[in-house]
Amino acid sequence: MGKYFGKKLIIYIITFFIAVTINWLAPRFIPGDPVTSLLAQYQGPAAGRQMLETRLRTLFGLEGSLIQQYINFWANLLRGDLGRSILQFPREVSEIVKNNIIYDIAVLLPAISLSWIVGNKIGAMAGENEKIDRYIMPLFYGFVSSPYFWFAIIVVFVFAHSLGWFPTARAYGAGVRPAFTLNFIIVFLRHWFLPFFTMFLVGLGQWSIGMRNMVIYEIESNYANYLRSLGARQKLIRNYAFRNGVLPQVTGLAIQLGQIVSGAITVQVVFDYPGLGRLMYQAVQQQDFFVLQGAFLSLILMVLAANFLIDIIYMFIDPRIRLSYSEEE
Amino acid sequence: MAEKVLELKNLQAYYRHLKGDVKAVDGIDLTVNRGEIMGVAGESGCGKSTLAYTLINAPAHLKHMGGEAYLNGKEIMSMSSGEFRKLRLQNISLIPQYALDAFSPTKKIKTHIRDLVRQHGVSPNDEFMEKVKDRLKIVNLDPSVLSRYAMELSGGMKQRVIMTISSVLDPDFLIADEITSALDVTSQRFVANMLVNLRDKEIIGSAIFITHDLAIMYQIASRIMVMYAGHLAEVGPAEEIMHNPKHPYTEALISSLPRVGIQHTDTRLHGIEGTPPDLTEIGPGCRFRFRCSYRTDKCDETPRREQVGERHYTACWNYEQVGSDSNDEQ
Amino acid sequence: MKSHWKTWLIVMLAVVFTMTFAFTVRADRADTLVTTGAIWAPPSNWNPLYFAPEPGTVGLAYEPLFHYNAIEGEYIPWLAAEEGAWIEDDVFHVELRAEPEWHDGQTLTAQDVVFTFELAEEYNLEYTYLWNYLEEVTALNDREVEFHFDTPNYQEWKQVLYEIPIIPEHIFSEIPEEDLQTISDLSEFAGQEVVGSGPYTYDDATPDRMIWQRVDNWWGNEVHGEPAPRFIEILVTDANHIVLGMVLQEQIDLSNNFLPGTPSIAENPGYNITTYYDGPPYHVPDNTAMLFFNTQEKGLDDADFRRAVSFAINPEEIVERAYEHTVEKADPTGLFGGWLDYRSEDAVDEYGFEYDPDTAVTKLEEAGYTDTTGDGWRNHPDGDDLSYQIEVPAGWSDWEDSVRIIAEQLRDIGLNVEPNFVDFSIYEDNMLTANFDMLINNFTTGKSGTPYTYWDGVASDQIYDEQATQGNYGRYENEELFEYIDLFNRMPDGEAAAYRVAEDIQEILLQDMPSVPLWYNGAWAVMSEVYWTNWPTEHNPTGFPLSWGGDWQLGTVQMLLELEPIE
Amino acid sequence: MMNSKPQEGLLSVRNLSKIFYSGIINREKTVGAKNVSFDLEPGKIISLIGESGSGKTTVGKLILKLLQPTEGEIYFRGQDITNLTSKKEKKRYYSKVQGVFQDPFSSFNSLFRVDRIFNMIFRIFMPEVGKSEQEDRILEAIREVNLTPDLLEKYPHQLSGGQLQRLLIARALLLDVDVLIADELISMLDASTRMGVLNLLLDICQEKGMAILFITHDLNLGYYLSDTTLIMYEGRLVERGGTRKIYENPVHPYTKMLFESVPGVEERWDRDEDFVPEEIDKIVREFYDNHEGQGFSEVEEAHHVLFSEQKID
Repeated sequence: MGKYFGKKLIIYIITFFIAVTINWLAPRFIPGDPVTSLLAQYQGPAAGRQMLETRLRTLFGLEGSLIQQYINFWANLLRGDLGRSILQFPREVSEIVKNNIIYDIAVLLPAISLSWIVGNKIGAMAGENEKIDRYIMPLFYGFVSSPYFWFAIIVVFVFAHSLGWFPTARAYGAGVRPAFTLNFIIVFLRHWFLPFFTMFLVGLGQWSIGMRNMVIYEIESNYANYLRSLGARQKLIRNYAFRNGVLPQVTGLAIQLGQIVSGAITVQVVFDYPGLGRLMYQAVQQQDFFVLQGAFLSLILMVLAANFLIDIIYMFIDPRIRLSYSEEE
Repeated sequence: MAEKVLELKNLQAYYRHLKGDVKAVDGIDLTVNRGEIMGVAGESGCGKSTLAYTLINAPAHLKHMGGEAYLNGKEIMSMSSGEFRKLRLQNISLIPQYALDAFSPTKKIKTHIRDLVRQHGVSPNDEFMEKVKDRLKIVNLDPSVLSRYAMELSGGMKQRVIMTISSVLDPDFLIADEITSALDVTSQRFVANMLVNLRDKEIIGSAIFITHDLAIMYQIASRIMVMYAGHLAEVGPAEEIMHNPKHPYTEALISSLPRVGIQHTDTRLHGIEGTPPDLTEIGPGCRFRFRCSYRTDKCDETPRREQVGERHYTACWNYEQVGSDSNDEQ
Repeated sequence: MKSHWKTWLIVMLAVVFTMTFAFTVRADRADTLVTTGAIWAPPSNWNPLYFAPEPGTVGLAYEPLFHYNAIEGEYIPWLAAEEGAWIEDDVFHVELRAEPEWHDGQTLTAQDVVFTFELAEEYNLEYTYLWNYLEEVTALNDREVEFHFDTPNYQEWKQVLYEIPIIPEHIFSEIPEEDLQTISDLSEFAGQEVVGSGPYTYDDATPDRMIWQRVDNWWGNEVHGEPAPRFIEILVTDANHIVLGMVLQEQIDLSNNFLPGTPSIAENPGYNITTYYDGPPYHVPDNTAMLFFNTQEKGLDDADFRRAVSFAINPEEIVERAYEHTVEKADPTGLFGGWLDYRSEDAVDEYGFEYDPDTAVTKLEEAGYTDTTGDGWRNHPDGDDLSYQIEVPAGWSDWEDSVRIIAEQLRDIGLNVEPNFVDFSIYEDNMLTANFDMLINNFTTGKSGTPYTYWDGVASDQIYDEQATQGNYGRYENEELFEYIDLFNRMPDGEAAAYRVAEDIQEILLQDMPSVPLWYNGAWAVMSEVYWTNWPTEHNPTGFPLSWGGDWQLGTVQMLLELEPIE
Repeated sequence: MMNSKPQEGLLSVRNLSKIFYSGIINREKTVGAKNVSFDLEPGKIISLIGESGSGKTTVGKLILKLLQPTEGEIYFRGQDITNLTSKKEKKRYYSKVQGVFQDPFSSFNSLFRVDRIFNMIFRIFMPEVGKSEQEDRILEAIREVNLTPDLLEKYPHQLSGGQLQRLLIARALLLDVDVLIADELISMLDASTRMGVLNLLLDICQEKGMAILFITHDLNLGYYLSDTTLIMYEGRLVERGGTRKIYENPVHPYTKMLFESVPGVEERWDRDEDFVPEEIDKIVREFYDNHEGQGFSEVEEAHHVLFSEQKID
């Protein structure tokens, strides 16, 4: 088992290294100099401008040769220093990212896990129950095939504008301060609900469709036939099928994470909800390379970490993986 | 009088397709007595596996079209699925041909066993599990396989576990469907012997052993039924079928078998020309007549079942000629 | 046991739903003023010396000597006790009020004023350029300051008086030079330690908003009055449509975003929305949107061509189609508000332009821009193909619409002109480096206390560097005009000579047309009557409803003093 | 037979070994084949018998250059072809040495009509042959394998396994190959049809001098077909010799056990005998221990037996 971890870890480290390097490289090959564009707002004298520019270059880590910058970048990164924002100068990117990531966790974690659990359950039911399959699944296909953006706008229109049940945007309303009070929690939940709900519904569609197909496949499989031949009730077969159908869904979760995250960006933008997604969107729009870099890096880290976690979980739920590694020892 | 465990009377089961019915099992009569291992032989598409499906796990498009099947005297074709479910494993059981993937990959062997017997109201208590362990010893398996997953077992081991599970509630009738075809020569012998052992130890009452490999069948079957294109060609004691066949198809089949002692330089063996008929558009008449060297005009009528020996029947108009010139064949 | 999670899930969902529905809490925000449109990125910097501090840093936290009401065009002595006076041609005298004190309780003295200006003499700050003509700043005593000049720039000085906040010497003298403008240690400024003198101080900032908190014992309470909102919450917004949604949900008190559809909300009483004017253009002008020509390019370097273009554009159509009448077309001089005092009727009569495509065509024909190749498009007089692009930032939908209309109109008279939408950063880069044909911009034409800023913005002489950051993006070069503008700067208000110079400037601009004033971009302000009332309007001109950075001392603090909560 | 120099035979295999490595970090060794040697003469059939995992398929793949041997050499008509690399050389080799496999369906692309594999032969190996001659030769080959030309226009799923295998043999005929590697050639076929295919092959061998390496697990079949028999166990060649000699006088315990397991149609197994296949490992080890140092040696003329285990390096 240690071997399994070791192997996975090495793969993840390599992936991380490559991703970070590309991430570092990309802004440096985009035309335009961040310091110059930042200083475009500066109205002062040339000497002051010169001084500011030197100072900013140091702060942004844009001094020296590219190789030197790259080495510095890694050195800083390992210290947890992601540099400074251009637009929100002099804020540190790590702080900005930290402030946003909480919201990602607040929306994505429940949306992904709940949609996964409920979706799998509904999918398993649909795989077996023709009525559910016929009436609910088309709706889910609709959820899945509509782009996040479009879907989010419809959700806003219906639940916020037309029905007025929920606020249209942001993490909490104007005039409200984050505090551990019932009032704030309610306000927060009301704002949280629609972004969560959008992510949840799309995910629900995705997972239930996947599970439905898996269950149909599993229920027709040989072991199910064998159980049936020997007089197992449908319920037992369903349990077995579900247990096996879940495995690809777990792998699917790892594969889909990237896509889910990109969906989250759209949803955050539509709902003007804080999070890495909106942060990146703003950073792209305003050419805040360092925030973009930091946010992207955190995303990579999160996705890699989640993947790693899923790999570990997978090892526990799929005996085939566990065994193929324990035999070697 | 021997106890009849299974009796088929003019059993018909067709696959229903849009293009028409495939008459895969078309009027089979058969009696299997307690203690017998009935071999069912024939080439692919002859209906031998369909016969098994009809009896125990018919897929949705395989429909019972007529005739009866009695298990311990009870008609099972007209039974509700709930009623029949109770007979499974306890009275009628199956060793499927897909033994290699008959286990869920995520459940231990013992989980399969426990879950299955619970479905029949048997509590998988320690006592029961001890019995299972004893049964495993019969098939030369260590009880530790119970705590393993299917992937940890070799093909032969899986086959033997399946044999144990399928017979765990001592069924009266066991269907063994191509259980040796995926195995190596040495395992084949072991598994085939095991089936006989189960019968000898009266763990199973009787069995049908379905295979396309006549040589193996001959090793263990007490009686052999040869099927051709959904029809019964010949049924009788194993020795008689192998050494004194009374149906042209049986005869041709046996004479085409290579065997140690015959080299091509000495004797050329021959196959059967042509291919089996399409079972969707088949009319009356002997279904083998298109490939038969004994064919006469009479063969356009469906042949009657003729008794040619003790519990030996053939369905051929010209059975009397068969065998007399069989030596010429070789 | 197996269905445990089901129960959990149902309980959780039930809790969420009951909480969100059963308690339809309305935020307790009666004492908070919520504004949008001022911050477009998470707030980060409250250093008044930084070149882009968060809105309110100047005006709410740090105070200049004077406020300036841009609508009325009048100066309000703020820290100063009375209007400053030129006691000599080159000496400006200010007397401070007795009351001002810093948030930490120290008295704000004349020495702080001296420090504020001398800091820029010692170090390179944004207003260091003042020392090009400032000679000395002296404190006569605790309350009186004298500014001594070599050659006083009377006009520019008017802007300095309300733009430069006075900073506390006892705090800023501690900050090392290299950090003065950049401050690497945020907590010194972002924390409670914003020590200003104004009615508000830093309270809190999250990525999506920043909050100013009222200073209850503000020195100005007795002098200027007490502002009503206890908190001012400036929301970060990056999309106008989201703001519109929030306005409709009654979450915002003052939106300074450009909101399409403003007329229909403003005129529907159901929304409880007020605008400065009851009808078009609804908003007060804030700046002049200009069409800049790159005068270094063939064709665009020809004043006749540029003038012809000015006749071919119909701003009324832009006002109608792109802005739903929420803006007004610009005067040919581009001046508005208090600047109009210097508007020259004669210059406009003689050289002014108006939409008249026939005149435009005549002028083009006269100048030799005819279709010599027969492809339907006019050519340069030497026969070369003529084609231009008008650039605006992609996504600025009102400007995008505007240049589409302009391009249409120019194409109608045979000029091959295409709109071009590029990312803002590219737009900005192109603009500063004169890498464009034509573009629309308004960065240097904002309202101010003197038309000098406008003229300096459209015809700045700072055009010889790689980047031209002071305006005149088309790098129009006219030494005579530069002289006049400089001359105007050195003239005090009220002198007849100043009017003559102003007239000369306007004549040259109208004749040479380095840029075309198109319309007055509004000080977009949509005010909600749900929580607050007594907003400044044309009927109640008590201030200026604009929360943008740099505008708080131009009438917005006045607005705060007059606001009344709705019970 | 092994005395003949490899330069003289049609196809000679000498000490052929293949070790498989798996895993990126920890390399696991698996013996695919170890020290396999034999000669294949024109018109002769060698049956290579073993159970799954014995390495018989590996040997076939090595000869077909689908795998590169770890050690040993392969000679074809006296030429060492072990390290063929150039495309041209390989093409020439494949025009004389071809394989037919267990699952005939996998040799056909289900999207194309079956005649495509014939057209490909001409495109790859004989581009110089004209269109009409191509057709004539294809039809001739089809007739030789007892098929009708209309099959060429069908898709693989429309044909039976026997028909597809005949088509594959027809392909080998077209190429006029010298050596055919037949891996479990007929195990997919029914008893009534397999003889047709086999007899066809036998005729070709006799008429054209084609040699066949017949890889199978079916001992009855091996006896019927081959002149020489090779028995493989755990990647090693454990017994090699004339077919009759081996069948009548098996020496290696594994060979013995194999023969005991063969179901005959003349007599039944002795059912009292305690037959446990798992024990074969132990028996073989004991056998090796008792014969330490004797290696692969001749027990009678042209009959070799492996007496000691060859360790993997």
